[in-house]
Amino acid sequence: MTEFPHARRSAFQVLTGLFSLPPGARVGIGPVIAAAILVIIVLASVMAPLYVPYDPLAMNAMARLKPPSEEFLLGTDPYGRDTFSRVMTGGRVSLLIGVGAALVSVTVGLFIGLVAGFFRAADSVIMRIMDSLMAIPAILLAIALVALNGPSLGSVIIAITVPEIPRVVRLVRSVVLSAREEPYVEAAIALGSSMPKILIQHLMPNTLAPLIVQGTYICASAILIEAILSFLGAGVSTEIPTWGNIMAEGRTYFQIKPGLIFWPGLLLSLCILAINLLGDTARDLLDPRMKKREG
Amino acid sequence: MFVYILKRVLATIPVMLIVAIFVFLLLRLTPGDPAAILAGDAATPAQLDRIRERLGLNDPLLTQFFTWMGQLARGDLGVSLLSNTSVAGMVADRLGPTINIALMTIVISVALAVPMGVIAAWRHRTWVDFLVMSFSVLGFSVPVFVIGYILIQIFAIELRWVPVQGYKDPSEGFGAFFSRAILPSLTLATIYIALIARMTRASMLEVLGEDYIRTARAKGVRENVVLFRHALRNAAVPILTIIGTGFALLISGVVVTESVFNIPGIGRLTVDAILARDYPVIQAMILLTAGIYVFVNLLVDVSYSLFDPRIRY
Amino acid sequence: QEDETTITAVMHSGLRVLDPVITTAHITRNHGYMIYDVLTAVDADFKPQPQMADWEISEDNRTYTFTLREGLKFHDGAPVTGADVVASLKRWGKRDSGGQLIFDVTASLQSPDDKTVVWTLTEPFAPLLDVISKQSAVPPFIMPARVAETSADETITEYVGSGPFVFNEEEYEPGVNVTYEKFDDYVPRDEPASWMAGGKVVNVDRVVWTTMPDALTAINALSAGEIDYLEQVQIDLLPILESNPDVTVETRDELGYVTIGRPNHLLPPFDNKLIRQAAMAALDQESMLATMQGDPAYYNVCGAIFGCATPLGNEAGSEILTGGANIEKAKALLEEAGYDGTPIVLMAPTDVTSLINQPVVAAQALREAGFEVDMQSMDWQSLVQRRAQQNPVAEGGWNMFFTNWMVPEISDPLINVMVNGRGDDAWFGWPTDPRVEELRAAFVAAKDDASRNEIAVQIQEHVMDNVNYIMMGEYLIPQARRTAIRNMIPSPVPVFWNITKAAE
Amino acid sequence: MEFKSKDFSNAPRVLKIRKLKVGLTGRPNAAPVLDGIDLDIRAGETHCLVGESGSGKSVTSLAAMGLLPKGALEVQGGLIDLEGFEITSASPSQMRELRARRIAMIFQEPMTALNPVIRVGEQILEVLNTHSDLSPSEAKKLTLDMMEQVHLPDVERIYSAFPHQLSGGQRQRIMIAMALILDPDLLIADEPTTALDVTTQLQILKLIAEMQERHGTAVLFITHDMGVVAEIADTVSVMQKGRIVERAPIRELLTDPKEAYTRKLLTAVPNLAPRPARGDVAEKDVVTVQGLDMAYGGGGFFRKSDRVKAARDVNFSIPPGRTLGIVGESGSGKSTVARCIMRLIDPTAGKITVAGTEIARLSRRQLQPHRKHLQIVFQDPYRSLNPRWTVARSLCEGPINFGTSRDEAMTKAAELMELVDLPRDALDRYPHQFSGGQRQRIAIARAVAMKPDLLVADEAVSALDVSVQAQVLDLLDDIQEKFGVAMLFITHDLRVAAQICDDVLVMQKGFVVEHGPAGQVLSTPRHDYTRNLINAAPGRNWDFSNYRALDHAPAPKGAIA
Ligand SMILES: Nc1ncnc2c1ncn2[C@@H]1O[C@H](COP(=O)(O)OP(=O)(O)OP(=O)(O)O)[C@@H](O)[C@H]1O
Ligand SMILES: Nc1ncnc2c1ncn2[C@@H]1O[C@H](COP(=O)(O)OP(=O)(O)OP(=O)(O)O)[C@@H](O)[C@H]1O
Ligand SMILES: [Mg+2]
Ligand SMILES: [Mg+2]
Ligand code: NI
Repeated sequence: MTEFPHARRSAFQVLTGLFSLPPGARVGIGPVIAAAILVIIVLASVMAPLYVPYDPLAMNAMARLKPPSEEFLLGTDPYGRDTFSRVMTGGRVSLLIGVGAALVSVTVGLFIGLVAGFFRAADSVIMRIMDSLMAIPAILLAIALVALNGPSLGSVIIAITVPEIPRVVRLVRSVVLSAREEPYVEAAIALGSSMPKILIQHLMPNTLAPLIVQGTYICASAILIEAILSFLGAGVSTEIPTWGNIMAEGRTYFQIKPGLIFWPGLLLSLCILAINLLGDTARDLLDPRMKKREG
Repeated sequence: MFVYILKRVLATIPVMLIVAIFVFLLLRLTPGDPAAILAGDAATPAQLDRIRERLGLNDPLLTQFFTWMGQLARGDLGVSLLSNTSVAGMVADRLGPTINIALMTIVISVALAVPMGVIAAWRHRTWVDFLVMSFSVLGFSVPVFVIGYILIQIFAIELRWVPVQGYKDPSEGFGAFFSRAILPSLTLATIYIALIARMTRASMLEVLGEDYIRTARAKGVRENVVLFRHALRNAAVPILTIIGTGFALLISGVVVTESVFNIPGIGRLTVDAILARDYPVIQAMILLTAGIYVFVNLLVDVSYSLFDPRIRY
Repeated sequence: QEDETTITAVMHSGLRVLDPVITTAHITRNHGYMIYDVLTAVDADFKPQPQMADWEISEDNRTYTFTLREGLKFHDGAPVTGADVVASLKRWGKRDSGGQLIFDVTASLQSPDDKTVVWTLTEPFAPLLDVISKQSAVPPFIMPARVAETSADETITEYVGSGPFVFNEEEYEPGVNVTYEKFDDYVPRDEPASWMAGGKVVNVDRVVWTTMPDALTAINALSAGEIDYLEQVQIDLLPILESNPDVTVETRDELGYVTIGRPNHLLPPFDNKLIRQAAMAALDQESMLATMQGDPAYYNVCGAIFGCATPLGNEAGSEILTGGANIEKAKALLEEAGYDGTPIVLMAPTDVTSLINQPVVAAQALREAGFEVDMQSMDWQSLVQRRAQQNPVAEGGWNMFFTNWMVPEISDPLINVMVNGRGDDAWFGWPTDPRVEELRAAFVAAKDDASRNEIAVQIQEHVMDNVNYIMMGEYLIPQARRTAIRNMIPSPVPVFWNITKAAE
Repeated sequence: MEFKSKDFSNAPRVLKIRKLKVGLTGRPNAAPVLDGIDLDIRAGETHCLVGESGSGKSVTSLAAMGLLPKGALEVQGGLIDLEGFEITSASPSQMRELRARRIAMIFQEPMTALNPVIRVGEQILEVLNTHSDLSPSEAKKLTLDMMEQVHLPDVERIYSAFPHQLSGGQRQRIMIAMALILDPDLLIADEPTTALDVTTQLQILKLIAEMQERHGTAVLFITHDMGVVAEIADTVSVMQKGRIVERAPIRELLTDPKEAYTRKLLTAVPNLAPRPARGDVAEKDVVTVQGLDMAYGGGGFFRKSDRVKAARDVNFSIPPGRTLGIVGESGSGKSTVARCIMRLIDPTAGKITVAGTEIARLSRRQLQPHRKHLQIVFQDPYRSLNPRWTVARSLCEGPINFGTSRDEAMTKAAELMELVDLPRDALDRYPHQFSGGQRQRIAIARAVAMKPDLLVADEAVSALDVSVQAQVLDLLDDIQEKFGVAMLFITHDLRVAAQICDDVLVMQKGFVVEHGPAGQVLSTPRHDYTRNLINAAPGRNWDFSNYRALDHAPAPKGAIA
């Protein structure tokens, strides 16, 4: 009758906890719209190659900076490339950067954070290194990292990730440190569970909810930082369209061809808006204090 | 208290040392040749090599590192490879604009964001809350340079209220300073306001659920007293923290705003130096910004005790 | 103080290096023309003219005697003497490629008295005056002897010249602002100004150079009257300025620039002449220039490696470049050469606006012709370091990059570094090309313009065949000024003498 | 036992609540939280509101203050009349006027109820500033005066102290001063002494009575402690599930309860009379503690001086099947001793022998095999189970650690559920799906699953309602019977100690001040501190479960009151 409950099950519980509301909590229409927008943008970006009218890289010197028309839905850029095709395909890479940065920094940060929270000896060394990383301005670090590796997709993701990791580490570590004090952890010690087991089975799940929230913010800010890196000339190469470098390339045309900034900007902002809003909602729902007050 | 501050200051030494090592290694591993930019496009490889030799760039890495650390220990930031001027002097010239703009940004942000967050928390789940939160999410969603362009377009080009660009020191008249600093500050403040308002709201929401708020209401105290006297001070620590850590964001933003508004500050100096591989300048600048960040956060930590008497050092 | 006139000019780049001899950076050269003077200078007809000095040439064409004119003074008040001139020329001779050639044949360079400099050669060097009068890349600026004694590999630390403006060291912010003040004791020549020659009459009190990292901001600042002068305007942005009556847009430098592609002659596949030719055939000037500039008024399809509007300029054998892309021919050449698909590592800078487009356009064209292209983006600094690498591609080498030159910098075979064919001593790309060296030697030895022109045509034909580099055409960069700024003399170097500023 | 017996029928009515219905905001069809409450309080009367946790006592008081949590609860019917003023329809500003002047409130947690960042004097002063036009010096004088009245020492100093610098009792005095400074007609006290230890509780109760005497205030006193009720109430209302099920004068309620629910409530209250001692056991002691010392802090370089000596030279031993109780006021070091024995913290000095092994100095790894001999049950049933784990997983964790197979552990878990009287299918559920009492049973089952020789219960029933508490205590008794486990039972409640312990150890400031058989320690205490503790226990002479006075009331002589 009863099957043994596996760890997978409890992680699943947390995830569903994201979407099932605690009693008394009300989620407005906002997050629902946000989720819808995000799904549409993601789908539209992922499937872009299937429907965009032009090769986003195909240049046409004779059709530079054309205004929107039937031929070029949103006009063309200074290379005569079709803005619509570029913006839609650019979303794929921007989203990839966002998701990639979020995943990498959360995974790496989780690992380091658990180690720091667990091994008292490693803690102070790790945290000094993390403090140092935090102290170096993220943008400058990113520019230097991109200069080091060349502006490939991977190095942009790494450049965005590295400054985010300390924040994740701090988060994980603080969750671990406070969860350590919970009586159920002490009970587990009394039950003879080994430290790694306690760490992974009891403590790690606690970090999941805040990490999901943090992940959404990292995802959003990664997309933005990519744009800023492009603005400063240290972004992904122009051969790979992203919202960021489309905007950066179009920025000098802000007054004569605002569309070059407007359209990628609009999608980017909508996307970040939606991700942030979902992150906020997740936080409201996952925050145990909020739950207590409402339930 | 004094002992605490001393300990904190001492604790920054390893942090700064790690920053120094990290930055040094990162830079020297990065491709790029300051000699090439110094000599220009038509220089021949042999000429480049002679210049590299003279600049000490052909020395082993460890030698370069210890030379640099030795200089640092003597308080010498070195000389720019390109302009041959002292880095300390360059930094001194460039620090003023950035600091002034940053201060103005913080003043604007705190003055706007804290009340916004307080009211949003007070009117939790009403349209006011929605408005504040929408703004703060929006502030996170638009790239800084776009905000800058939009502000220029509206206030400098259409309305002609303020100059498009430039910087004047407050010593040349506050009006001249203010009219040029206001747009960059607003640009920078957008994201900062978003951050602080959001944190204020969250912190206030938490505090407003506390028992002593109920006590204050049970005493018949007016709502604004409840909010600003009883709640805000208790909510202050996380707000201060975010102001401190958000400072890093500010520095990142500065890099962009200084470009858009043509402000001769340290952000631009650093980016230019990175792109030109002017090692002494980059090293000094990153150490300096890291130092400022550490210092600001030290100030924030120490100031906790002003707001919360339970925190004693 | 009240009616002091100041010109605020936004220059194309920030001034960081103050030594005009050590670097070829244009902004530093421009700075040199502000505070230093030159012995002789070229006028609008490319003719050397006296500036600080008159000259006499001996019968045997081996002795040049320069006589300094009256009233020349350094900014510190000391008079300019022959010793200063000798020291300055010697230092310059160590850095400048043309100067090196002259010093190779120099017997002595002396100053018998304060006003005279005698330059004795071991054999005649016909273009001597052209070389010392050139306005780019490194003109022989005259500095005080104590400054000129600085090693040629070290930057100078004292900025005293005898030119029409005084450098204000106090207000100098490297990379951001430079301030120049009128040098009241400067005595201009009486002739009207023409390019670098003629009277340098200063009509304003101060000139401030600044940089604006953001092109749009600069345009807006000019429209709003916050600055007076914009050295370079991005063509696509001209419409913003056109409707403004207070702003005048014009082309000051009618010679303009060239953009070129440089293959690496050391590495496969571009060590193969046929494959270089295939690349040249695949590329098309018109589409590259159109992508860069947009408006045809600002570019010029031109196959002349010495520039189309220069005395030596000729377009022999350049139809392959100017007549549109010939993909068929490129494919055929590749076929013939047996191209094995070795990828072309094309270096693409991300942070230099004027160089972003070329690799992108080229990559597309080369791919169309059947090349494998590996376009690698990097910042300009990474590029300049990498282009010095002679290693194979796998060890950090490269196959091709693009760069730009001002036309005067490529206008003859002595100045144009890309026609140097001395292998490892040549410019990046390192062609070993005995034929071109032969022709260059003949050029130096040539006695008259006619034979020089003849040799230039041969060099042109040879370069088109051997593909030492790929000339991608000429383009112009317009400048913009407040209409109140008047009397700017046309010139490849933005000079600030002669200019007047009316009250707005 | 003397009860209050004043008749209030002629006193003016201060508060009148009729048919009060409170429900969840925006969900009129959900079950109401308060369903038709009627309540009258007259001037000078002390009206006690008792009932199980969650029955609606606090909500009733908040409704009277007009402080129902916005957006969560709302008045859905009925009226609340404060001396002729209708509260349910008052505007926020009218309500603000009423508060502190006419109706004031004291809350349970004195630490959290005071603003931690404002000086306590100013917090009192604020009431005057809000509601009167006194000059600053007058207001301050009045404040200091009031602080004197609540018997605060050294008022000038305390005036400018922050809450965290005061003891719990002092903080609660500040709350009382704050509530009474404007001489309100009605004082609502919501469990004002629950968080305090017995001696302080007694002082506070006396203080409230004194203030009531002096000002003629009506008091609505909320508590779940029947002893307190017996001590102070004039009238008692018993609440259950949002209704008032019985209301009677105190003597009548305690001697002749009408409602079954009231009876149940009273029966569950343990007596202060010690249980009959169990026969001696011949077996060897399960646990022996010798010279245990524990000092906290002192780890850092700078803080050698601020070490807290939480336990000093503690000695005891427990034979199998017997229970040793540790009692003492808060902070006396009870938990410290328990955590040392469990080796959750490392003792500074001393020996701990469990089942023949000396464990005080073992390393983590060496200790592991001995863990199964010792188990612990914590106070907070909400935090002692991992909220993300099913009950089954929690129950299996220990046995699996010691090599039991999964299936076997599951079978055992099912049996354990039966043992602690929970349905088998509860195994698949998560902790939040259980009540506090049920969770505590699960925690006990988890500990018992290890078949320990020693079970440590640190305040294991303190967070529970009296009725639930009785059930859990019964369960522990059963288990001890069945498995013969030795038990270390920590509590601050002497009644509980009396009911369950064979021996009692009294701690004060880390020292053991008295140690002996329960009967002896509780009826003839030798140490002053023990005597004080016993004397301070409210309603100690009343045998609640039998509705009569105690026969052998513990009446220590020489006690101070
Ligand atoms: N903010 C709220 N939102 C929704 N329901 C609430 C809220 N506060 C209390 N309740 C519900 O009202 C009921 C009565 O709660 P109340 O706090 O009055 O109980 P109590 O008798 O004071 O219990 P205790 O003795 O534990 O203090 C409970 O069922 C509780 O769940
Ligand atoms: N982790 C700790 N660090 C420093 N001091 C501590 C720590 N835990 C407890 N103390 C101090 O040790 C003393 C004894 O605390 P302990 O928790 O043992 O008391 P207790 O008798 O269990 O009290 P309570 O009845 O409130 O649970 C107290 O003064 C307390 O402040
Ligand atoms: Mg309650
Ligand atoms: Mg305890
Ligand atoms: Ni089952």
